[in-house]
Amino acid sequence: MMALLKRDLAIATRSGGAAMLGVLFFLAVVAVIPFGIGPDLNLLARIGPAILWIGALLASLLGLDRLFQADREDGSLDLLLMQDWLALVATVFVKCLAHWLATGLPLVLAAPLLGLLMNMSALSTGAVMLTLLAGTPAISFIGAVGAAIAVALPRGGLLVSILILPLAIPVLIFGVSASYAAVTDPDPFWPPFMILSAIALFFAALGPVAAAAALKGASD
Amino acid sequence: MMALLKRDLAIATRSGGAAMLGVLFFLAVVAVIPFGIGPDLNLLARIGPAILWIGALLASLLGLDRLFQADREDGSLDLLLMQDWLALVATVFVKCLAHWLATGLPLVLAAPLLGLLMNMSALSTGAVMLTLLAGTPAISFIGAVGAAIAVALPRGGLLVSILILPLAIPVLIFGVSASYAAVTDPDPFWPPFMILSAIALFFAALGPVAAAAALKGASD
Amino acid sequence: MSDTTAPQGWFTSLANPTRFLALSGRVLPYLAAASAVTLLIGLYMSFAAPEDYQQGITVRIMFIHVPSAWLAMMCYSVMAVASIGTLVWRHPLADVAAKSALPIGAAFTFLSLLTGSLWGRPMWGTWWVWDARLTSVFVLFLMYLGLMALHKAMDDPARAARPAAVLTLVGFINIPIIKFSVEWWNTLHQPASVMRLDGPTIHPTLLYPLLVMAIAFTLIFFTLHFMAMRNEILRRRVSAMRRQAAQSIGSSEARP
Amino acid sequence: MQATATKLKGRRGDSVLFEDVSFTLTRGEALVVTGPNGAGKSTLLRVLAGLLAADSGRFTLAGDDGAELPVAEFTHYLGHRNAMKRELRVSENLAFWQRFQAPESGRGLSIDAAIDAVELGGVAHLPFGYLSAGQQRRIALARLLVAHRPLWLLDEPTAALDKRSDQLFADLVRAHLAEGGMAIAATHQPLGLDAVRSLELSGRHRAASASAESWS
Amino acid sequence: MQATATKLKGRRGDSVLFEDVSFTLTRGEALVVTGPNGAGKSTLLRVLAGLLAADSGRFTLAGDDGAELPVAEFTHYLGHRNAMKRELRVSENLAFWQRFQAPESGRGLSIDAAIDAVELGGVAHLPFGYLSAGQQRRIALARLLVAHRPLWLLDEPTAALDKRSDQLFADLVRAHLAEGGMAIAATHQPLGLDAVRSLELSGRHRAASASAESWS
Ligand code: HEM
Ligand SMILES: Nc1ncnc2c1ncn2[C@@H]1O[C@H](COP(=O)(O)OP(=O)(O)OP(=O)(O)O)[C@@H](O)[C@H]1O
Ligand SMILES: Nc1ncnc2c1ncn2[C@@H]1O[C@H](COP(=O)(O)OP(=O)(O)OP(=O)(O)O)[C@@H](O)[C@H]1O
Ligand SMILES: [Mg+2]
Ligand SMILES: [Mg+2]
Repeated sequence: MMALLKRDLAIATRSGGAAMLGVLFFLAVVAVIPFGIGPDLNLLARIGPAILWIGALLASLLGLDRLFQADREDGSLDLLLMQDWLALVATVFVKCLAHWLATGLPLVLAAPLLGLLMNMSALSTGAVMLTLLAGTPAISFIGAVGAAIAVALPRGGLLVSILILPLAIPVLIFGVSASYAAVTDPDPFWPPFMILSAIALFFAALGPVAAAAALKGASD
Repeated sequence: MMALLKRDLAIATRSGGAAMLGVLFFLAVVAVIPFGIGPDLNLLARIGPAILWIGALLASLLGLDRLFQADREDGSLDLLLMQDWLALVATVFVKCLAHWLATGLPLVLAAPLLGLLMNMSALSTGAVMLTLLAGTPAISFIGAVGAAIAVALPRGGLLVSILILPLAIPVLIFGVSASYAAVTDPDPFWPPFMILSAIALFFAALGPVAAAAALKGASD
Repeated sequence: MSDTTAPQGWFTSLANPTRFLALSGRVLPYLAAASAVTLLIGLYMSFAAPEDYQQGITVRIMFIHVPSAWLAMMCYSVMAVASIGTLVWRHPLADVAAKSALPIGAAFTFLSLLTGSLWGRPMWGTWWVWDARLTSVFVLFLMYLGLMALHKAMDDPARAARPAAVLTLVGFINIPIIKFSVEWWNTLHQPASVMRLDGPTIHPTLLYPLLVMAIAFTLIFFTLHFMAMRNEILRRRVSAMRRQAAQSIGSSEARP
Repeated sequence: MQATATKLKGRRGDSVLFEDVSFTLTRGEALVVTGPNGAGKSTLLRVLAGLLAADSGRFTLAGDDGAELPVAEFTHYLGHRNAMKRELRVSENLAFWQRFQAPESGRGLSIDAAIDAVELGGVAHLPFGYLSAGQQRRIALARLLVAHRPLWLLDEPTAALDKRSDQLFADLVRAHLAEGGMAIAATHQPLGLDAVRSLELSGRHRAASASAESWS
Repeated sequence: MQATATKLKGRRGDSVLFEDVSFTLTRGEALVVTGPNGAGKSTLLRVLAGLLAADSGRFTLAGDDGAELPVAEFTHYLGHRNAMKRELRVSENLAFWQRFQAPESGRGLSIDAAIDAVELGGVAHLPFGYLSAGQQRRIALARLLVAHRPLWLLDEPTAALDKRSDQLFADLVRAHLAEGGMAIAATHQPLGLDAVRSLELSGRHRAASASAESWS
């Protein structure tokens, strides 16, 4: 399994930076919002966490469809599927992990910079980083289900996003509300953050199983 | 050339309807936003144009990498390249056109519905539609350059987006600012819109030539 | 590598496509007639009903809005049951049922969104708000369309069946959210006034036409669903026969 | 060790490609599957590998002590595609599959030895995408050597190979059989093996007729 | 009509694959390129098709009146891959290439006739992706028939074909030559053609040495 993680990371870094793309898109999203809002710094600071979260969610969608498709096209997927059930689930889990390390983690690391652009306070930025750290893995894990369903489709990109966006809504809701709770006083930060973490754990357990089932079913 | 247009459109509609997927994706993105921002209708109306533009940009990006890569993988690209220079440029132009007809145009047509959901005024919606109509072709044409450069790279998908995002950002910015200028009073609508149109025309002329050159160079 | 022969039994024989075609062919005319008659009665009663003292004539939108909202949810439930059939019994008819219910459900959902929106304009002063009920119905609509896109994207119906069933079941969580959103969250939308444990709180002059319309919509749903299932079965048969014919020509001519 | 297929039936869409395919293979034996284009050779191999569900029938692998073994873990499948990443070096590709497919059992050649065995010494550090069609196929064959598995399922293994490599391939399979392995290959070309069993698929397909069969 | 290669030199990375490749082909003649894996056969064909630039040397096509013709427009190239869309029907695929590759010249078979010529009558309305590997290759051959072009460049044309189809292929090429066409094929298997010229690439590569050569 470590071998798989190493291979996927090597491919991601070798051929043109998945990480960089996510961050760039993230930047682009965050950069155009001020055009809509106008230069009202207070408002920007207020909606900052929400924008960061939406940007991160959308940025994670890029390239998600290739998660299994690349392996299918060169025939690797067949060999990955020739494993018993538990090993297959573990394989999917590791692939999700590699995907998150290559695309999700850079988003988390880029968040402070964007927080600066949005005029957010240090506390608020920290809260967003923490929630992104807990929430983006969940997106990778749900994404795996969509990617597995669409593995056979040549133009899966959009379909994957459509299928998983509704499922990602709870992650978004609790991620944003935890970020807000950290800065607005009466609301406590931990309850929504715990729920977010619980959702992430839930998807980390469920996603690989569902994706493995879908992959088994799609083999032809 | 008509044959090529017909073929590309047939593929787009046949395999899971790229058009319908684009619109659906657009809907999904818009549906997700209120979960992040909160259901504040005024705020939604204010950031509406920006969201619509971001959604349209993302919808065009997802799947753009396949513009030439699908042809390369099945060997069609070799045959398309066996033409003289002018015919090749025309071929690329037609492929961009087919891409825009299949993915960009439906987005423009869906914009009013989404404007309604975002509580945007009729004027604002109309402005977004007009700017999208001028701006989305530009994205297809720039995209072609990125897609051509990345055609030889196995994981071109992400790279395409990285290459074209910086080029697409001016389109995004002028599109969004023209949309806002239409509704906020002191700012005039036409200057940014004219710049947007000029960018679109420029890319329509330059894109196919650059993409054809890149394709010739990448052949191996 | 396991034995995947379908369990033989009364259930299997009942759900046999050929038998289904025969049976539904006999039932359909009656069903269609019944839906037409109920719909006419319902429409008559709706227009005969008195205007609401608060809402005026717009209250009549209710007679379309509420039944279509109910049907939108019921249709998804039918699909969820059919999906269990696909996953557990692997019966082809279950997949046919789920797939052919999709566009009908999407249509009812759209109707309920549309009428709700038309009603919201005079009542709330806006076409659309992002409250919990409206948003969850919108998500339902998106899920219908997403599933339709999934079916359309897979050229082979057999390959779409299982992923679509998994997805349908995952999305079923949305149905209780729609139903109870008005109680769990503070929304603009009406709380339930008909389907409540303590009995309906709505005035009978409005209640009876509503119920008749609901019955009419249900009958219409089943009529359409049966027709769509028959079409889907026939469509699959035609494509099967064409492919079959092609392959036999291809291989027999090539190898005398 | 013994591989047994009992009354396998395979279907694509609505046509039954083969029915009643039964055979038994023991250590040192090879089976060659032949038949015209579209007969269902590739489909049969995928069914044997467990990548497609058989419509009915079973394929099992039994150890020397008679205990049933999981097919997927004792089988190498080599399909039309090579299962190698174009952007990784040849050695990285092979190292990955070695670690992935044979985590602990020490058997199997080292990467360099396997590359030498397919007579491509020197390409180890090239990205896989730089190799010619035949060289790529030979590296794909080298994968079977780096991790030892007793049963080889080979789909047109010699496609794109030159004559010398055909010979090389035959030698590799012979060595594998001599060591007590088994092989099942689908092919249109004589593989240069002697004393192999053969299975011919006719290419005449039957429509799946019984109604329940039709769209499951 | 005459095809002439003069002192072609082809390079991949830093090794020179072939040098001084010269030949002349006239109507009715065929050339078979052979050589071990990695010798540069595919590279040579791509150079001839104009898909890769030759390092030096020229390949030209002259009409019957001696005027030079654009190679790309008078040549069919059939590579390893089939240039067909999996999601389109066989007939749509062929119709597209017919319109694209032979816009006005009336020559070339109709779609149905071409499909019949490769003995796959009846598959016209199936999506291309449904066909087996060999059937797909035969449809790719049918493309050469729907639009008439005098020179055929074929890279391992019989890969994945069964024996009967090999024969069929030989007949098609023979008919093309008899009509005054020309063909250049790279292959490992005997093509069943008689009286063809042949060109053997040795597979011994020279490092590109002169400094100017190294990174141009
Ligand atoms: C697009 C906007 C709307 C949507 C998506 C929507 C959705 C729904 C749904 C799903 C139900 C069924 C609830 C259940 O069975 O518990 C329902 C019922 C109902 N809706 Fe709407 N609605 C919308 C707008 C409106 C408006 C504007 C009104 C009137 C002010 C309204 C009045 C009602 C009433 C009276 C019921 C019946 C509640 C009951 O008796 O259970 N709706 N709506
Ligand atoms: N993914 C698929 N979906 C539907 N039908 C398929 C699929 N793949 C193959 N078929 C059909 O199944 C039949 C057998 O295909 P298969 O690939 O097993 O043949 P084969 O014996 O390997 O032929 P070849 O020698 O050409 O490789 C063919 O008629 C083909 O049309
Ligand atoms: N895209 C490429 N980039 C760099 N080098 C390449 C590329 N393609 C092929 N080569 C190298 O060029 C040489 C010749 O390859 P080519 O594909 O022409 O051989 P071939 O004679 O067709 O062999 P085969 O019989 O295996 O198809 C090989 O050594 C290969 O490593
Ligand atoms: Mg095959
Ligand atoms: Mg070659």
